[in-house]
Amino acid sequence: MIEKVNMSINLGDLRLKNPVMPASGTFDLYEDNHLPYDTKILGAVITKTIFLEKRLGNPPPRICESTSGLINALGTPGEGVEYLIKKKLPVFQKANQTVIVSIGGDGAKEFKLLAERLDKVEGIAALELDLSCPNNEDNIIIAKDEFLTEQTVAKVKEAFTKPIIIKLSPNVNDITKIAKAAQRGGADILSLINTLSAMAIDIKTKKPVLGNKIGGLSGPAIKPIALKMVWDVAHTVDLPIIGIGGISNSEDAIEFLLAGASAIEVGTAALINPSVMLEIIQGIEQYLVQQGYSSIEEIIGLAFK
Amino acid sequence: MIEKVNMSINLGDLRLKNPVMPASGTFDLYEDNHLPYDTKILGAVITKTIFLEKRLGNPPPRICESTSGLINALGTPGEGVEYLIKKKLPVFQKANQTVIVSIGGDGAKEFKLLAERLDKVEGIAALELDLSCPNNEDNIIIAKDEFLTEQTVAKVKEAFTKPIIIKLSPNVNDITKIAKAAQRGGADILSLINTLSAMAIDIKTKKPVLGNKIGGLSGPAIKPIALKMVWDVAHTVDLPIIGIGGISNSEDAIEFLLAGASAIEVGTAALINPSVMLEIIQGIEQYLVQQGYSSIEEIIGLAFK
Amino acid sequence: MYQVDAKVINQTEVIENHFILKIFAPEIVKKAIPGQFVMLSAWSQRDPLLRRPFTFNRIFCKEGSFELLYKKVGKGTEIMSNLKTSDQVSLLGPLGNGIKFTQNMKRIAIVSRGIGVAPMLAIVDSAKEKGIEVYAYLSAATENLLLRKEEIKEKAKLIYITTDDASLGAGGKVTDFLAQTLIDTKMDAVYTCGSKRLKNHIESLKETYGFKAWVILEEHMACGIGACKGCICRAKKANNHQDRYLLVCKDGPVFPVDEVEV
Amino acid sequence: MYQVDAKVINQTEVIENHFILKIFAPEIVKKAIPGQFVMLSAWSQRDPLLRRPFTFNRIFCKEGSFELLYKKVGKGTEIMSNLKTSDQVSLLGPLGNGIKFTQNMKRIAIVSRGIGVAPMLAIVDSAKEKGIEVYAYLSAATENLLLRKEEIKEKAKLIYITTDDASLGAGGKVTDFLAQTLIDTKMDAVYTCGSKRLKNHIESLKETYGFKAWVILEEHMACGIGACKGCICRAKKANNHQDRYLLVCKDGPVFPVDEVEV
Ligand SMILES: Cc1cc2nc3c(=O)[nH]c(=O)nc-3n(C[C@H](O)[C@H](O)[C@H](O)COP(=O)(O)OP(=O)(O)OC[C@H]3O[C@@H](n4cnc5c(N)ncnc54)[C@H](O)[C@@H]3O)c2cc1C
Ligand SMILES: Cc1cc2nc3c(=O)[nH]c(=O)nc-3n(C[C@H](O)[C@H](O)[C@H](O)COP(=O)(O)OP(=O)(O)OC[C@H]3O[C@@H](n4cnc5c(N)ncnc54)[C@H](O)[C@@H]3O)c2cc1C
Ligand SMILES: Cc1cc2nc3c(=O)[nH]c(=O)nc-3n(C[C@H](O)[C@H](O)[C@H](O)COP(=O)(O)O)c2cc1C
Ligand SMILES: Cc1cc2nc3c(=O)[nH]c(=O)nc-3n(C[C@H](O)[C@H](O)[C@H](O)COP(=O)(O)O)c2cc1C
Ligand code: FES
Ligand code: FES
Repeated sequence: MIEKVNMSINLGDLRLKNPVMPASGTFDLYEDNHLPYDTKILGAVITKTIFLEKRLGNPPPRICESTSGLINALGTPGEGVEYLIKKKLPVFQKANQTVIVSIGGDGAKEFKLLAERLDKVEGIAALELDLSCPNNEDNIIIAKDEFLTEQTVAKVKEAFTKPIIIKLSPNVNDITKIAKAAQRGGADILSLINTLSAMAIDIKTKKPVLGNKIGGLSGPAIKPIALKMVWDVAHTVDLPIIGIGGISNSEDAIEFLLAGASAIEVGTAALINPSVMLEIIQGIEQYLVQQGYSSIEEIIGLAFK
Repeated sequence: MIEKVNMSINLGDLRLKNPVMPASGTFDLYEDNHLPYDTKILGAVITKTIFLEKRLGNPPPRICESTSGLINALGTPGEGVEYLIKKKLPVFQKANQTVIVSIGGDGAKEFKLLAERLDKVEGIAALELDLSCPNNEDNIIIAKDEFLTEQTVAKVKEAFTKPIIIKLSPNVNDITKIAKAAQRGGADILSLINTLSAMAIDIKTKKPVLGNKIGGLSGPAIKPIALKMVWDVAHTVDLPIIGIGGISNSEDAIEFLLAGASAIEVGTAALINPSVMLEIIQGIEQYLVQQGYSSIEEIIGLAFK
Repeated sequence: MYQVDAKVINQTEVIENHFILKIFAPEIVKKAIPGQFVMLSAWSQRDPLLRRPFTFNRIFCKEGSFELLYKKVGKGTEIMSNLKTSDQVSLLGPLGNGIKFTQNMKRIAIVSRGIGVAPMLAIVDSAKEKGIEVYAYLSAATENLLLRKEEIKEKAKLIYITTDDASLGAGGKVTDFLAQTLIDTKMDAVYTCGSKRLKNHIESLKETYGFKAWVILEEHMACGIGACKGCICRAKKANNHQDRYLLVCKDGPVFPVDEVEV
Repeated sequence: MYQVDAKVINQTEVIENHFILKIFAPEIVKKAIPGQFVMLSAWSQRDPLLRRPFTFNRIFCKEGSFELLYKKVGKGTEIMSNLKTSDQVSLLGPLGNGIKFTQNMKRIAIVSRGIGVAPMLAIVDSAKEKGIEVYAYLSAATENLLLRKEEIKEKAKLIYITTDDASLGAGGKVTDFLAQTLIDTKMDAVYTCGSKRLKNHIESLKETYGFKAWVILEEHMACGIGACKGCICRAKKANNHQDRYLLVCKDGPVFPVDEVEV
């Protein structure tokens, strides 16, 4: 056993017992299937992005592997918010005391309606706004536009009393501009990055591999890109940051903390190794002890201090 | 031996005997060192991006490895254009009949001066404009701005009589907008992509690994991102495209051709396997034969036809 | 579901590019049901990145071991093909829904093509154990691709075989043989894997003879545990004519033939 | 420069995490000079991505083989440490500039610390061949880290050893022993590797005694052939006070001690 260090962290009003949580859309819970670890150890749990209404999602194939990466074109399928509230939330709330709900929508109005509905629901610690799902070819991507971002965040902020996390897209000129727009809109926390637009072509069929033709790249391949964006945003915007992108072990997680992230989300790596988040929590604790720190807060942003 | 297929391709007025060439900055020639293959077999050779004046480049470390990627922060070191003309060009011209010179500069004016100077030099088949080198933190990146791109391209076009290739940066909202700007400016050919902004942090020193702190990501990791951008540009702009990004074997190269590229450049993969371009040329030939095509042109853009 | 590092007992290349890999994993075996699968990784670096899914070809409860029967088709199976005795692999499993024999079942049929035989031997073994009669209908391109033929023959009441080149068996469609049998023999359940054509034939025979029929599906998988929603197949349109997708890893991989489109 | 797939003759772990890897590569060996290096890959997937650079520790011309002496420090050397006889590795080499003995050389010294001894044995071998006397000055943290001590002792006229824990030798600085020797013994050339401190001491001794002195440098490398411009070291400011960088792979890895800063 290793000595205890203080792993708890405050993202504004969102208090987490440790900085490690799953990334939206790469984590789900069912009554029957138990993961090979106790989900109570996680800093929080996050639902797949939910829309107001039921969504079918994209036709198969929805995923394909690239070199050290995963390309997905899910199209955010889902049963809609009412189903989430009735069926999924109870399972998530049983699994962890801190439940974050990820919401999506076409346009600010839909986001606001969702926020209003969820504001009435008990046991939601925060919302994460997926402004950046790059999978649906026709979807306008709010996260690429400063005005739309500010407007959407503002509308949600009016409607929802607890903290809101704004998830940023990497497919932009300058992510710090969008981050500032989110801050103007009233963002409490920023999370980045979502997937990078990507695709694969099957040289036998001579057609795109994915049913949706284009998708989003995640996994170890994108980690250096995500880290740079977290670094940039941490330098320019004074909001707590959740780092996301290719994090596959505690070393990766620590890089993001040193770059200025106060917490991290794990996506693709947890699809491959379901107990990776447990390993990351333990690895961070060990690192803090070895390096002689007594709390996680001490290392946040150290790389540019 | 395999049957002969027509591997030659015209990029506007730039005729290549095959579509495979090195990527700028990842290939160099010296009198003494001979590569493990005959560089005459290449479609063309390309110099490292040259500036008007001598440039020291960034302090070490300049490179570090990421998962299936390479992060570099070279800062485009070089001896300046006169040295290039006197010392390097002759070596390149001996190595291949088609020599492309990559030029860089801070602002349109410098680009124009370079173009004027090089227009007077014999035996340069085309210029590649590196508008996108993301390594120098302070550098304004022309390739991120439609106006600057159009203006710079126009100035070079006035000054240089042979074809000009505009190399695009992936670190943008919408690469097709920049591609159109380049076309308005008078681009003959587009090449994409350059590296993606990225970084790594050493968790022992708790500082960025690279001397320049931030760098650019290349290699297999970025291939799905590059392919998607080539696909997008091929759909929107009616100019020949040179596909670049993570191409490591003939299958990768063929994906780019199917996505709409008329030729490809190989960077990082050739650093690791110097003879990879020979393997790619042979692999494409075999593919064409197996698939019953008689010329490379037949497969360009097939994935969206 | 367990996540374990398991030791390779042995591996043999049965015919070119086709391997039987035997693995010792008692926890997983204790819960394993024919038709279920494991997500396997035999690589510690990130290329390849994802685990690979493989169905139980044979389950040895007493030994606490199981066998996979797989074909070398790419990166992952290439690496797997080099596995030697006492090498380690990482496993997630058992995953998905296996087959369920009901009390009153007396006779079942298995119908597979090529590598689609992979889940069938496990089904045959467990049917045999429960005293259920098995009729086996196997097809393949050539005789040597009729994998596990002997093991199945040994346990099956009857075995029908066809090869495209008629190198063995009568040639023609295995489902025609099944149709023959059905005229005078009642099947309680039919299981098929490995061919869209077979699945559809069996579906139409089901209309006529009203047996239970199941198909075992494959789809590209990132997680195998219902987390990524990547592994979908299209559900047969219900009366409300609404499009619906099912998760192969979670709702399957064993599906009633008339509930999914392939 | 050659690009070849070469077979591993054998590998031994000399002490914990330190390995001697013997490889058969006649083309490369034919051209190899002590101080030069190879870029090695023992992986066919893309993680790790880059080759790893290793200096010739020993060159066996007649056999057409060479040995590397390396320390396991990360991903690549981890994979290398599992290489077995007749496994294949991919090599680029010989690369860089090796050492050059001039006619009139009678006596040289090698001064290294820890794994920095790697290039030294090859230098000793070739000096011996040419009838040049070798004085060896080896330092390490502990005795067991004095790698290749025996082989060097066997060929050196004199060998001085220190360990930080004084478990062997007198402790103290090897360069002090060198200084001692220099008082009454003329060195034609001194070669050092593995320690910035050693390099600087030798540089100052050079001022006094005016021998030729060379340092063998390491820097992260992507290509090893002068293509990527990644592997730079800072050149000593010349009179014109201009900053200049040199490529370790192309201008080195052997540099005159007073031409580079470390
Ligand atoms: C539930 C299930 C059970 C399976 N059982 C077996 C079995 O017992 N024996 C057997 O030989 N094969 C089986 N397969 C198919 C097997 O998973 C693939 O052949 C294998 O993943 C190929 O990996 P690769 O890296 O060698 O090929 P690659 O083509 O390099 O794989 C690239 C990617 O595509 C995926 N992929 C490729 N082919 C398939 C496929 N047919 N189905 C699903 N994903 C695929 C891989 O998982 C990987 O993510 C099963 C598939 C599923 C879904
Ligand atoms: C010319 C030259 C000769 C060398 N000869 C030897 C030798 O004979 N014996 C020996 O033990 N080591 C030698 N090294 C160092 C050796 O190359 C590194 O220890 C090795 O690359 C580490 O790889 P890794 O994947 O195990 O470590 P990792 O840390 O996982 O490597 C990550 C990246 O950093 C690079 N890297 C890490 N350490 C070094 C280093 N010290 N120098 C250069 N690049 C490094 C790797 O090449 C890789 O690109 C030499 C280096 C150079 C430049
Ligand atoms: C299969 C899959 C589904 C995803 N679905 C969502 C989603 O519904 N909402 C969202 O905000 N992000 C979604 N993402 C993006 C991830 O949350 C995460 O931002 C991205 O994958 C980068 O992290 P990673 O490299 O750790 O996976 C999804 C990613 C994957 C791989
Ligand atoms: C070490 C290194 C140096 C580079 N230097 C240049 C350069 O000088 N000019 C330029 O336009 N691109 C430069 N690039 C970018 C490459 O030309 C190429 O666009 C990028 O690496 C993507 O291709 P790849 O994945 O095949 O390497 C450099 C890339 C690397 C890795
Ligand atoms: S494979 Fe992830 S949901 Fe089925
Ligand atoms: S390693 Fe590429 S130039 Fe030296």
